Amino acid sequence: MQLTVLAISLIVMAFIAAQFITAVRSAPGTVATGAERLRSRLIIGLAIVGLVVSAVSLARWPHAVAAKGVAAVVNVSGGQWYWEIDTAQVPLGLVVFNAQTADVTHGFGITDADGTILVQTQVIPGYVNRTQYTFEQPGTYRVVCLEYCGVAHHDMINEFEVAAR
Amino acid sequence: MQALAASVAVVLAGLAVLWQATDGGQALTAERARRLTALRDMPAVPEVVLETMTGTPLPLGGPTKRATLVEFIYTTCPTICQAAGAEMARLADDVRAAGLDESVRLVSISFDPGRDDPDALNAYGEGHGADGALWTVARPDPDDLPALLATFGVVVIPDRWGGFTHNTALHVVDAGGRLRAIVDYDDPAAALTALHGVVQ
Amino acid sequence: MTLPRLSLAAALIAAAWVFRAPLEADPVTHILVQLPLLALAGALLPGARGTGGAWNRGGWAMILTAIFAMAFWMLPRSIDAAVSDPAVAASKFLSLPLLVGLPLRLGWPRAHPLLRGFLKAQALAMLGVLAFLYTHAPVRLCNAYLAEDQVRLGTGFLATALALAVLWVAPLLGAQGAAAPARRHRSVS
Amino acid sequence: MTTTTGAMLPEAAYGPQEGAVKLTMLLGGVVFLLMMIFGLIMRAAQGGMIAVDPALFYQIMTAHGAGMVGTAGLTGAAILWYFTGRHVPLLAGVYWAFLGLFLLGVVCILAAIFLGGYAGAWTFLYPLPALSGGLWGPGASVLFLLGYVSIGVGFLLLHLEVMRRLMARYGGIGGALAWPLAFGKGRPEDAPPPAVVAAMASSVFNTLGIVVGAAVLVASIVNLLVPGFAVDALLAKNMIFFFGHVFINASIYMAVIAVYEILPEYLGKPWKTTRIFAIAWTVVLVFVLAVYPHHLLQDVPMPGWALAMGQIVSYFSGIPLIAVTAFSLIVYLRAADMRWDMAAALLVLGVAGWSVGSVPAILDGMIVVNKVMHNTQWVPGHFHIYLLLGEVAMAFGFMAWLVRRPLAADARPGAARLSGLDHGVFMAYVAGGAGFVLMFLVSGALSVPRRWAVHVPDWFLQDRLATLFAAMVIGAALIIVLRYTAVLARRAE
Repeated sequence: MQLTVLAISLIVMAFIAAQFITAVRSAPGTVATGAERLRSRLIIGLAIVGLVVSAVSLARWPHAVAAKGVAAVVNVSGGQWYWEIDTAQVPLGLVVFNAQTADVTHGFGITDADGTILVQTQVIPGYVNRTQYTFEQPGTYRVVCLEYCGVAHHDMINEFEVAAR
Repeated sequence: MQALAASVAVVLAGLAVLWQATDGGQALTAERARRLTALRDMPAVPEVVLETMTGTPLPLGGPTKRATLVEFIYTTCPTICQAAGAEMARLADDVRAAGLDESVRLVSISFDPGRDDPDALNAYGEGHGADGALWTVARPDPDDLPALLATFGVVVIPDRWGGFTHNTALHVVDAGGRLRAIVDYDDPAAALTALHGVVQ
Repeated sequence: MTLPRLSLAAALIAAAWVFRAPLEADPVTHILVQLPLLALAGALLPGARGTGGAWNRGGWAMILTAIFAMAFWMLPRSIDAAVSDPAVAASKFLSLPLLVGLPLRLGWPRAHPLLRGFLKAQALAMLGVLAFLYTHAPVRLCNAYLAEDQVRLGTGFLATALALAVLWVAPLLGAQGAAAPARRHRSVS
Repeated sequence: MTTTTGAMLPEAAYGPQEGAVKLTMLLGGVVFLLMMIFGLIMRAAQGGMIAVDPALFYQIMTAHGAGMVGTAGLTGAAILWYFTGRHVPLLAGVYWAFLGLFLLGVVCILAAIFLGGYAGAWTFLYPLPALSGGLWGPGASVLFLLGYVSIGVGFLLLHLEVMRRLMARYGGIGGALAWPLAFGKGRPEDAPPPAVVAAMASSVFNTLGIVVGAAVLVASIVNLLVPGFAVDALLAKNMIFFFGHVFINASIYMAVIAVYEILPEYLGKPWKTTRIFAIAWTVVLVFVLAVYPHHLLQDVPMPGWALAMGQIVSYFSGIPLIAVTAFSLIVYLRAADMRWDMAAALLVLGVAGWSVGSVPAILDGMIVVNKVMHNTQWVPGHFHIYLLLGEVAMAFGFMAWLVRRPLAADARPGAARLSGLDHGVFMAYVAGGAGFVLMFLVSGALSVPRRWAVHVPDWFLQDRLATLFAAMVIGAALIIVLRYTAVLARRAE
């Protein structure tokens, strides 16, 4: 996911940068014919891409939390500067996390053993912040803090095990 | 120049008024103000005679043998007075534990004497564990009530459900009949400290 | 000119007095209706001779007077006293017209447009803060009013801020732009 | 009738307080440099090249954030003031008050951080300023927030003066935003110049941001002094990010005025207010105010519609930028016989960097992407593109223009290119900047969290390369600022 986003990003960025570079290097007096028509097409094109991407990416609400088929509900509590997880053993499959904070805002992030972020949610004081993830691989997963919360923010790390079936 | 002088004069006068109106920036609310008044002016409590839960008269105000801790209640109160009653019971225990039961008495005064007859007072007192000796529940004569509330700075307003809302607190009256301190109803430690301060 | 305004001012004060019981029964009407009514009455009073003098240049002295008087009436303590103490109640009926409404009338037109804009922005932010204070206070701020009335008052402050924002900004939108070019051309080149 | 466009006025029609603006830019340049050094220190510390105590790291981080955002705003406002002053007379005292209040705010903020130990980040996310875990007291937080209040009051005064004059001259807010042209029968030749439209739009939204900011700042201060006044954390976050988002955006939208006003001198033709330009700026005005929820995409208690709006508006905000400002510039550049100097190069870089930076921003603005990219280094990655290579480039370009050599009267067509030192400095800035932001983006894609004082060795490579690139940028920026200072000093003699 992340690397795909990086690739798409770099390609489009390079394309835009190239437009500027060629414009800067173009021979003086290159009169743009039909620039306004091109601009209209650009606006319409960008708008269509925007509508399609918005529709596709929001059709399934990304923050939806399943009510059925949940393998486990895990309660997580963050505080300066620790994570408390109410179970050390999490089953495979769809797991719902209820994240709460004892003090300031934290960022509840789960990474796999390689440190790749799988899912995250902000942990806002006074709210139960719910998110879900489907674990397909057993193993050790880490919980990190992704919202700056004070001097030991980077030390707010805990782990849990996803058990094989 | 004149404009500057006038503006400076207005600012100075304005600050003086605000300083005065807030007791030197200490009290923005009436609740805070009455607590300051108790500490600073020690107003005399009107000399009235209350009728207690056992039907016996109880003088309030003027020289007494013991310092008095006063709270205001009404027995038909559904919520906060019940909590306050529980706090008062705890405080009574604390007073005993501190060995102050000879020099201090606790009185819950009803500001609804019309409805709170001795039977109601008794029921309330027994409900919360008032023994009638260290801690008793009482009502004033309806004619004495306004002066009593005014001295303590207690404001009673009707709520939307036929009951009352009032600024609940614990009031410490010394043996000389003067109001010496007002503390939060749920802060027995502060009440105990204040009692210690007036019985010495 | 003077007489109708005077009588209107008197009528407003009279209304605020006659209906004080129902108005003061609810903090929302007490603070957001009765107090502005009294200030408005003061704004209708004719200015005394000499208020355009050097001492009132830029309107600073008068506007500061109004600000301090308003600050006094923003104290929850003053509101409580206005309900319970007849002397304070009387001073309310005097000070709001004479120390808020009238000075604002005498100072505002003389104030620099920038000061006026700043005060308007300040008023909006301040109403926002009051809205926060009255909806979030952990205790009752006025002994004379219920906690839920306090929250309603906070919401009322917010509504007032929004209404004032619309009232102040809407006339500025006016794309009288169509008429403007003539002026623009003259001054640009 | 053909030369009524304000952009073509060779010199100021009114006195735009040139001295005060030049002083501001000097100040801005120096603070930018200092804050860049702070940035370098942080990257070097993350790369394990130097040891920095986490408490100090987070203080530096707080200073870097507040300092960069504030200085971006300061330089943007100086540009806004300078060029608005070409079209309407402005009150000099207001600018001095703005500058004075800004400096007062800076003193408060620096004292709060380095004397009081405040390290609650520039976003003062409630309730972190009140719950420091023992690292700083409420006094330091209050001082920090009061610094913001002071700066906010200064900006408010500045924008009020700008809006007041523009409204009086161009017929209300709508007139200055060229609404008759955008939505009515107005003719392009009657429309206000682009600088006026941009100045009005950015002043309107920045004023709104500041009013909301003032409310949340005072609420936070009250909470610090009387902890019983608890704020709803989500509401506070909404207000803070509305304020912060609008403020940093305003700094870019103000800085782009320099592009509209200066580049025509090089392009040889005016930047015109067209119908599409007028519509674009009104759209920008609405979008800047509506898009802030894209900072809260991981705040699941938020209403879904707000987050969806954040994502959608985030994307569509790119269209006025790409299809209007960037597109027009590219068309102008193709047609123009440019004589390049540092000013022109940096201003074009500013628009390019801003446009390029919108791409990773838009991607991060999608909830599905945000779920794995939010609060990784992807975030500083994207905003450093449109700040370092956007706003700051525009500000440096404006500085270079303020001390430019007079344009040669007999410039040969196409002959004047960047040469010698200029070329080297510019290239170092671009390459250093590009490499620096690329390291952030790569780290972000590799799930490196942002705002961590301590990194694991797996991440050192990007951290160290970034430190190198940062040093390159600082070297280039140092020369730009030194040359600006030297010319100012020489002319002052």
